[in-house]
Amino acid sequence: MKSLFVEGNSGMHRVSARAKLLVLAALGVMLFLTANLMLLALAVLAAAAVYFSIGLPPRSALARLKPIFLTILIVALFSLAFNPWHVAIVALLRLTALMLFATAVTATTTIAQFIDEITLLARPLERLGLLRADDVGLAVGLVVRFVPEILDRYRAIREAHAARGIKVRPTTVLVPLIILTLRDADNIAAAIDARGVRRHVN
Amino acid sequence: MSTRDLVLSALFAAIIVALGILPPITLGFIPVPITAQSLGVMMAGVVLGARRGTIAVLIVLVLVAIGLPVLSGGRGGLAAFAAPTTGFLIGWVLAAFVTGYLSERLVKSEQSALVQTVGFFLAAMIGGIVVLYACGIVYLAFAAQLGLSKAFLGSMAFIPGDVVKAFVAALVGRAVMVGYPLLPVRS
Amino acid sequence: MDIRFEGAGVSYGARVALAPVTLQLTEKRIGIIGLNGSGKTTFARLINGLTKPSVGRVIVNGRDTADAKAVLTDVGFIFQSPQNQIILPVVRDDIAFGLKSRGYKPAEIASKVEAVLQRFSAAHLADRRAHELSGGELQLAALCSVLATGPDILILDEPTNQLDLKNRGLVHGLVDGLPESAIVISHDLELLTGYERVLVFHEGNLVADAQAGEAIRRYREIASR
Amino acid sequence: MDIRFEGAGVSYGARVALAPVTLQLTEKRIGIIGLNGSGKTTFARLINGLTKPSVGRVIVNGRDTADAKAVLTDVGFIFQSPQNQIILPVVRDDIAFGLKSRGYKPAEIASKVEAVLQRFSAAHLADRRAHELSGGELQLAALCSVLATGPDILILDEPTNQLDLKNRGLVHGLVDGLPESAIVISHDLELLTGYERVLVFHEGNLVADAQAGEAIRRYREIASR
Ligand SMILES: Nc1ncnc2c1ncn2[C@@H]1O[C@H](COP(=O)(O)OP(=O)(O)OP(=O)(O)O)[C@@H](O)[C@H]1O
Ligand SMILES: Nc1ncnc2c1ncn2[C@@H]1O[C@H](COP(=O)(O)OP(=O)(O)OP(=O)(O)O)[C@@H](O)[C@H]1O
Ligand SMILES: O=C(O)CCCC[C@@H]1SC[C@@H]2NC(=O)N[C@@H]21
Ligand SMILES: [Mg+2]
Ligand SMILES: [Mg+2]
Repeated sequence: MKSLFVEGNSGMHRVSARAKLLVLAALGVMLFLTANLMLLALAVLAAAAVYFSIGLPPRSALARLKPIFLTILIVALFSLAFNPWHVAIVALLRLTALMLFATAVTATTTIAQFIDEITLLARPLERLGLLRADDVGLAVGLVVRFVPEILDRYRAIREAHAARGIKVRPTTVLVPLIILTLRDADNIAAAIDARGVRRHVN
Repeated sequence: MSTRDLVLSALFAAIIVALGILPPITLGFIPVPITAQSLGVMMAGVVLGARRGTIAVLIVLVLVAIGLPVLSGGRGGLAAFAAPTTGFLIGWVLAAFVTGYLSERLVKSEQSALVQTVGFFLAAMIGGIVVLYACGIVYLAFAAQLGLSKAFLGSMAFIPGDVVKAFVAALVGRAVMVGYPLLPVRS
Repeated sequence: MDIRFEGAGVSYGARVALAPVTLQLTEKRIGIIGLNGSGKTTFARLINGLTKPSVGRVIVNGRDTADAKAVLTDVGFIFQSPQNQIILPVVRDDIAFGLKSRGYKPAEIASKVEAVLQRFSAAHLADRRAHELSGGELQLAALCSVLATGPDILILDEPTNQLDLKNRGLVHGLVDGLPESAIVISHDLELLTGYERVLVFHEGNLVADAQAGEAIRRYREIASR
Repeated sequence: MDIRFEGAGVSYGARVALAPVTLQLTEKRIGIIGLNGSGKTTFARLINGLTKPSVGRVIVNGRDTADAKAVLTDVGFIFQSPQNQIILPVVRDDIAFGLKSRGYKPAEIASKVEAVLQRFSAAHLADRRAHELSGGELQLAALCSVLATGPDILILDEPTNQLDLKNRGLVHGLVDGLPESAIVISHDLELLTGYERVLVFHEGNLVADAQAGEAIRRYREIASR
């Protein structure tokens, strides 16, 4: 699984992850406090300037925006059909600015930086006894490690269907897939415990 | 949380991610993709129960946030939280919780196969459709300035697919319960 | 059984998994050995059409495996990891499942399931959950599921993996007693003693095709390099 | 190493997985054999505290395993299915993983990782993804991950499962060369030749405790019943 991070040394890369996330959160609130078209258009321009400064080649920079921009655009058109035009434009501008900046943050922050920030956010919860902050990194690692394994197993189960001349149905694939995956979980948990990694837990 | 519960949740998160390999179907007029991943959310609740199911979905959202392309169609990153569909995405957490909670309450091991399947189906319908849509529609109405009634109407296009998913989740839940009993029993 | 490889080989991109092979297999027991990654599983998968040859053809009982469906009813396959092979959670259901999809009626299915359980003295496994079975029991269950549908040729990919001496003996006995033709891939060389024909693969090439004794000697030589 | 079992046994409900055992283990190489389900893994898990005794106590290097945390640093465990043992996606990160939680500084971690890769000539695996490794490579990576933290005793649960003759030879060599004390569970009897002490389990009971030759003879006898 390849991350959406982009190697580089732009201004955005050098800003700390925490600062970027705080600005993004603030932007999320502020954009919804105003309906002024001028201000919102300005926000879009600023976000676009940031996004196109991170050193991504223009073609792939645009490609990255496509999926979400498309949904935003379609919603705006849908909205336009039923609502006064400026309401639709306001929504379009807000979401576009937010998406541009969010994409820029994602592209300039490494997974390790993100995990550090999330771990920090989880510390207060840890004090409440709800979870262990270090588990965040472990859980992310586990998923990245085991997705390919699950896809292999999916392929193997489909082949077993083919070899036995059985038609592939969602339930007959999902049931063995889930059971086998859950059974692995016991072994993996034992391996983690044996290495003494989550030591202050039973 | 025990190591086993953490690993169970993480592996189920991996299953939800794997379901994203199936390409999303985007209906021309609706901005939210039809995705097999919401089936994964229902199954997380049905199979793992409320607590572990919720954590599985939270792990998926963490993966999205840190920039891994784990949503159907290889999407991901913080921008996924700035889309008109974000309400559905966040709603997954509540959906898994409610589906899991109801599964734990409605389904008992001594019931007949039919009753168990119906129990799981109701849990998946209420959690994975009623609760999930409430989150998704309210957010869509607000963030995209669409108005509740239009957001509601637009979302109805998912209903047929999602009812089928709830049904599949119920069958899977019942079969896994027979083959690998796991659901926490509530005392 | 009559299996013909006519210059059949498999490549994945630039990587050759199996160099083209031409041979005919008609013996009742055929062994396949070779190091990890030498092409054994690839060769076997060509026979039931799960893998299609990149070049050449494979003909099983007169039918080209390019049309996999025709071949599947003739060839049963026990996979290297049998736990991936059991599709339904309970053994009895799994055995019935393959029959159902072949269009048998419920009464026929029930009697065929009983017959195969009887044949392998596996009645005690019928109502067990597949995930609780030990390695040897799992192998037995997979065997029942596959043979219930009555294939003419059986392929076993490392059937004694992870088994103890006793279970290994059990599987040896089962395989030896099969009236069906069998092609056995194995790292467990004892299993192949007495086989009149054993193929040795190395780095994607068929490097020996001989009696068990001679073939095993070649294999040991390759392994010690 | 100094391991004492003081009437330690394990039951799951009414089922006895391991009947109470009293013994002391101090030899450098100890083998464990027995049929599937005979209690081998259960016995081994008692040593590192992963399973707690239902009765009695297990004392490792003077510490009761009831306090598992203390024992875990002394005992490394290589599991029966190595594909589930590598926890993080990339081998190097996985090796570092166990060290990080023991509170080493980044520079120390890096040097310890390099050292263990060097020791087993496994540098070529460092940046590989766990998912892509073959069986033999996985076993090697698991060994690096576990030994990086410097345990005093190593337990290997069937380390040559699924390996071909060549990889099996490789693992034999690795185990023989370990300066650490090692407890080896295996169906691969060759691996245990020359061991001065081999325990044989049968249906949850320790039925023999002898030199390799004698123990293997007992095991064969049990398996042939
Ligand atoms: N789908 C695939 N894509 C790419 N390479 C493949 C694929 N399947 C097999 N290979 C490669 O082809 C070669 C032969 O593989 P094969 O599975 O036939 O080996 P094998 O002899 O059965 O080994 P083992 O004893 O480990 O089961 C290997 O190098 C393997 O990595
Ligand atoms: N968590 C558990 N709950 C119930 N029974 C268990 C549990 N773990 C092990 N057992 C049972 O205890 C017995 C001993 O199991 P153990 O895993 O120690 O066998 P083993 O000798 O390692 O076998 P193998 O060679 O197949 O690995 C078996 O009958 C097994 O089914
Ligand atoms: O961006 C994403 O992939 C998450 C969007 C969530 C899609 C919702 S979930 C409920 C409804 N049913 C579907 O098939 N899609 C939407
Ligand atoms: Mg193979
Ligand atoms: Mg064991």
